Amino acid sequence: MSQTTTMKLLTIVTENLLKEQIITLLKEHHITGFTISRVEGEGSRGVRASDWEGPNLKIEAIISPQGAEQILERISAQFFDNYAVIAWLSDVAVLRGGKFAQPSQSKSS
Amino acid sequence: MSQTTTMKLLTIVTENLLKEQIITLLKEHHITGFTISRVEGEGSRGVRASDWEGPNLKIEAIISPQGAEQILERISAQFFDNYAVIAWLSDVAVLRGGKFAQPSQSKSS
Amino acid sequence: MSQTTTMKLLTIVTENLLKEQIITLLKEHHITGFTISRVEGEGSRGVRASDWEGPNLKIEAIISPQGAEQILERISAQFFDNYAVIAWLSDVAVLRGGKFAQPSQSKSS
Amino acid sequence: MDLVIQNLISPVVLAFLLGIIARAVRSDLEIPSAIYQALSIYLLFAIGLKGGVSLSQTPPSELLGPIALTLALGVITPLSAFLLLNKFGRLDQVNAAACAAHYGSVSAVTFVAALEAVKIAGMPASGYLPALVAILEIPGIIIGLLLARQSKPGGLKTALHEVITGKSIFLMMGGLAIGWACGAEKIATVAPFFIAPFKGVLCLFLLELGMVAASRIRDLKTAGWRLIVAGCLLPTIHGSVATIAATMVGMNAGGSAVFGAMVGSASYIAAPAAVRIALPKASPGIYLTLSLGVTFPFNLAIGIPLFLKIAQHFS
Amino acid sequence: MDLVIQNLISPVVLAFLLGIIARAVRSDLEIPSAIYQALSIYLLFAIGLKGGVSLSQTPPSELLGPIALTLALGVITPLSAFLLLNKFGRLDQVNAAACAAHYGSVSAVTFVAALEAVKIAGMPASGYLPALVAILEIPGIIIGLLLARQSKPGGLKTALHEVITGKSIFLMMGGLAIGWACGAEKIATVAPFFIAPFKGVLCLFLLELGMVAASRIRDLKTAGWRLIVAGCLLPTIHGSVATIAATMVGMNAGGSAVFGAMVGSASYIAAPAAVRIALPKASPGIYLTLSLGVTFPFNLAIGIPLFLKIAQHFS
Amino acid sequence: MDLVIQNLISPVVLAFLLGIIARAVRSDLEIPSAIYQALSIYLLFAIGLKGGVSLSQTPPSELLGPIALTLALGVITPLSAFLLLNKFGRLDQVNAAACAAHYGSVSAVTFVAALEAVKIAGMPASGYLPALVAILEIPGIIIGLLLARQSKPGGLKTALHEVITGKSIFLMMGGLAIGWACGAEKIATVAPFFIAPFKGVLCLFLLELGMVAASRIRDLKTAGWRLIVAGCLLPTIHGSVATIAATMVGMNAGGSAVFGAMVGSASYIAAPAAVRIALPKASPGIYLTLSLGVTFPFNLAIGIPLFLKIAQHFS
Ligand SMILES: Nc1ncnc2c1ncn2[C@@H]1O[C@H](COP(=O)(O)O)[C@@H](O)[C@H]1O
Ligand SMILES: Nc1ncnc2c1ncn2[C@@H]1O[C@H](COP(=O)(O)O)[C@@H](O)[C@H]1O
Ligand SMILES: Nc1ncnc2c1ncn2[C@@H]1O[C@H](COP(=O)(O)O)[C@@H](O)[C@H]1O
Ligand code: NA
Ligand code: NA
Ligand code: NA
Repeated sequence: MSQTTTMKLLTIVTENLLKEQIITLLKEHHITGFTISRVEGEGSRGVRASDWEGPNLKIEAIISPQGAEQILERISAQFFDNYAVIAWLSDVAVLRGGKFAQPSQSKSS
Repeated sequence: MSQTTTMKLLTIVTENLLKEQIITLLKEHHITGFTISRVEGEGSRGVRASDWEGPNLKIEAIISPQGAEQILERISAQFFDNYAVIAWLSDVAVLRGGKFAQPSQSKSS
Repeated sequence: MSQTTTMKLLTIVTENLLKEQIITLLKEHHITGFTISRVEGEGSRGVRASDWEGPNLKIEAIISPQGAEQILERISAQFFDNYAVIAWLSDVAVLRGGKFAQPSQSKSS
Repeated sequence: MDLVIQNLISPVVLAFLLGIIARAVRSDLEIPSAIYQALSIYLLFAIGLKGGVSLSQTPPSELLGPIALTLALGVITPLSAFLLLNKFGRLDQVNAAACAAHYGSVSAVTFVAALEAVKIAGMPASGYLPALVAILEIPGIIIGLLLARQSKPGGLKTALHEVITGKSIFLMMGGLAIGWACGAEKIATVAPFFIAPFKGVLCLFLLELGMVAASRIRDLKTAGWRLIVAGCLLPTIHGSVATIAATMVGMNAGGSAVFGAMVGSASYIAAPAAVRIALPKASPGIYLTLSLGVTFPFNLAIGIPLFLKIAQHFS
Repeated sequence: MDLVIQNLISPVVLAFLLGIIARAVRSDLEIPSAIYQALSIYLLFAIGLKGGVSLSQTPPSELLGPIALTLALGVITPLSAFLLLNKFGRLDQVNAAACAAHYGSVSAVTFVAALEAVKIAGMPASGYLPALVAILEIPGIIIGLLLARQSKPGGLKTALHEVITGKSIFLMMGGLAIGWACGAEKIATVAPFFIAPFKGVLCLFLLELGMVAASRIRDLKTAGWRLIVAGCLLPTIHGSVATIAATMVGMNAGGSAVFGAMVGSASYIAAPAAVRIALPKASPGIYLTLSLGVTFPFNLAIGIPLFLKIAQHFS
Repeated sequence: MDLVIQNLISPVVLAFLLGIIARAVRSDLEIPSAIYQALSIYLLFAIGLKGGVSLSQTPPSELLGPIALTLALGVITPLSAFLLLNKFGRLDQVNAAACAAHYGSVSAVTFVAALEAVKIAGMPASGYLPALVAILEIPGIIIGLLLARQSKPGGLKTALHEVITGKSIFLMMGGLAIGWACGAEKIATVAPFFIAPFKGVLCLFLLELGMVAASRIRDLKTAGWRLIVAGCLLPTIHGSVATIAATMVGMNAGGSAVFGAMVGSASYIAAPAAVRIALPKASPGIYLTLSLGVTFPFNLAIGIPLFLKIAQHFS
């Protein structure tokens, strides 16, 4: 009965400031959802805007393997040079992979 | 000397409300531990109970590969239809894999 | 154009108390950065120092595959026996893998 | 009308408005989740404490009428809400029942805002009302869940446990018990923390609530006009009936108006959690939008001054 | 007996009880970790501030006796605790030493509860006592670690650094220094935040502490009766001796009782962190259960009124 | 000199120092991020509220001069800061512009510290000053961004939106509006939360700010002496000029000194966010170190008493 599908998990660590912009970018690629954690971090670039801006964010999204590298590249092109942002992809297995392939297919509310 | 074992990392993102139920389910499968982060999220299903219920939770557990898909299926069967829950599996390498294979084998306190 | 490199994601879950020691250890291995989340957890060893010490930490670092298992072993040797610490490795794909390979190569501030 | 405006131009109501504006202009303001929870814990516990002290000063005989009335309305209001929402609002059974649980229960913040309003109007309410809030929370939710007639096996029991041990009721009852056991003199030692700053804390809380309500208000489009009308009718009917009934069991004018606001209000703290557990198929997009996006602002702006007028008239 | 009950029916003690009940009925109440830390920071800093102001008003000569006594007891109490726990309690050397560090140190909350109790009993303590708390924190922990005689190489030094720069001592000492430097008049500008609401904040803190203690109390079964008895004996002995000694170096009755509660208490904030660093092999399941699950409630309920009685008798 | 020391020995300044020491001795003290944000929200909103109440009591005619002066200085100070930092400080255009935006804007905490200082010196400032803070925040940032002349397409507009809807300005303006609409009497109901404990909350905030500043101060080495000198010259020049000008448009001595501190200060809350958005290539390591690591402590220790002296002389 086990019918897992392989999907990609996209993880982005970014300064709080870019939250809206990155979510907008993700939505342009029709992701079906995302999960955000508040994190702290240290990187090669040192400090961020200010504490008042809040800590870093880690944004995770399960996405279909097709578009994955493309999203990664857009994030890289758009943000890597000027902002404290890193991103990576990994393989994950989910049940009912269909849920993550197309946008908003199962609005139940 | 490097003797890593491959295990599964089970990640569950769920509304706060289900915390106890999911932990109970995991314990029935004899997991040896878990780690919980407080996260926010957006998914296909829209809103959750209320802010007062607190944000979403991300529950991570290193589990042995054998039972992994079975746990995933139980979570799916029990919660996916009615609640804001998603879950996925990925491969991880740990040292001393034995620690994660059986329940409570090394109580030291 | 997609030129992702495979790196290792090292994840360490530890009691708050060890924060400085583990970061020091990681820096000795020339990691280029890390991301910390505050988490709660339950494991085989039961309780930690006290709530006042704060919750557990999850430290994530993208590192080059070469040194990866060695770091894992050092953490294991140094902390596993006496402290509430677990760690694992997984494969991730990043763009511009070079960024993570050597220490502090691009100080821009 | 002057009363309405007097009621609206208050730090608490304007803070709620400011929260709505924050979302409307897409400000990046946000109250951290831990702070929101701390504010809620503070408010519920403080309401309880204050009520407990008053309770310790109230002769039990004076409470019989109000308690009986509270229980009666706790049974009636979810039924009327169910009927209205099902027939007029065209909600299916599960969603109508879910909303009924909310309208049968109480919004603690509406309650506190009403307390303020009657105080400003120079007609202070009797002190035992917070005890009634706690009493009113529970039957409404139970009736609501029963109306759904299809909660999961064991769902009602779990939900009941959830309501009673749920942090909202638990904190309010706990505060009530402590306030009652300690009495006015001993509670005075914690008054500079729990009593004096109460309204200021409420202000911050409403700032956040405004932001939450804003996203609910945005959902109104999908709710449809029938539900919006129902969300205004229900507090008007429930609140007016309750106010009049309260004057009859002998509450003073201020107390009757607050009682009306209580009964007219819809819970958005205790009920949603219980409903989510017992009726997972009901849509939070409906019951939260109604209670927080329609009925709560309606009561703040129109309900409370209306109940005050009615109370003055019937006392 | 009446004194015991008087002492127990207070917002602070009942809040602790409410926390225990919350866990017992499996309520979903939880104080977010960030809030718990904020409450601790507030309390420790405020205790320091208040102490610093009193210190600035106390002639140094008056302090010599109390300070000498504090240092002496800071050395003696971990030794007696070690002996009792090792011989009677049957703990191995490491665990007995870990507990000894806790009993040599102070529980700030017990200290504050005692301050309250003597104030209610109409026998206010002298103001310099918080300074003694800070002094007592350190030797106890050092002796405890030395007793283990097997802390990791450099463990003692790291642990000492941890204790002194650790946030508990750091905040209390920092508050003390600021209070002392500013004096009563300037501190009055921050009094509406740090002094007046103090007891209310303590109430919330004890609510959380009750929840934490509840899980400790559940661990009592595994602890065994010997340890439970030891956890009651130690505060009784240490506290009684300290109270009597305090009356002898000239403290007033209230101050002596508070001093007894201080010495009789076991740390659960500063000591656990230091012990965890220096003696990782010691089990938190033992030392936290003893200090938070046994000795803290024991002192709240029985210790403090007992020391008050003794102090009244010997003054 | 005595004035300087009087100004420095205050709970607020010493708390800042304590924060710096905490980092210097590597204490594990940390204020949770959620608490830091809550403190900021509280302070900004409370400043606004207080200002709004005063505004409601000030005849508009009295405001014309101060507002005109504020706008003028809001345009001039970023220009002078740019020139000094670019020519003397040898910063490139982008970084000089980024810093200019900070020096053109205001540090709310410096403002509040100055309010305190003049009150202690017995020369209270007029109440409408918080309104000027809000007015001064915006032009400085705009000019700064224009000076960079290379912000991203749409960068200025996004940044402007960010500044105006950004939580700092939004909260202060929101508080201002609520305070103004409610007036003194209604705000009195929330005063025990927003007014009385204000200075104590500020104390905690500065503890955290001290810890943040400490890491900035460590970065001073890399900043170079030219920048450090500039970070002291700018507040001295801006502040002195503003103080004198303020006495000329008729502000009282206390108000003029506070106005000087305002204009002399550099923002580290509103400006960094806007600059980060519009000028991502500018280095936070420079603008934050200057504003928080140099100019803020400089103003606390030297600037404020200096402006007070000047104000006394010219009034
Ligand atoms: N090697 C790494 N592993 C994990 N997280 C990292 C790593 N490098 C940077 N980060 C995170 O990404 C943020 C921005 O990094 P940077 O742009 O290099 O300053 C940091 O604050 C960290 O949270
Ligand atoms: N594609 C996704 N990637 C990551 N997290 C998701 C995704 N979809 C949903 N989530 C998380 O799961 C929760 C419930 O999702 P849903 O049941 O689809 O509303 C959301 O609040 C998110 O935190
Ligand atoms: N199997 C597991 N999966 C995920 N996290 C774990 C697991 N076991 C332990 N942990 C985490 O590691 C911490 C220490 O575990 P332990 O040393 O086993 O008590 C726990 O508090 C958990 O946060
Ligand atoms: Na109701
Ligand atoms: Na002790
Ligand atoms: Na300025």
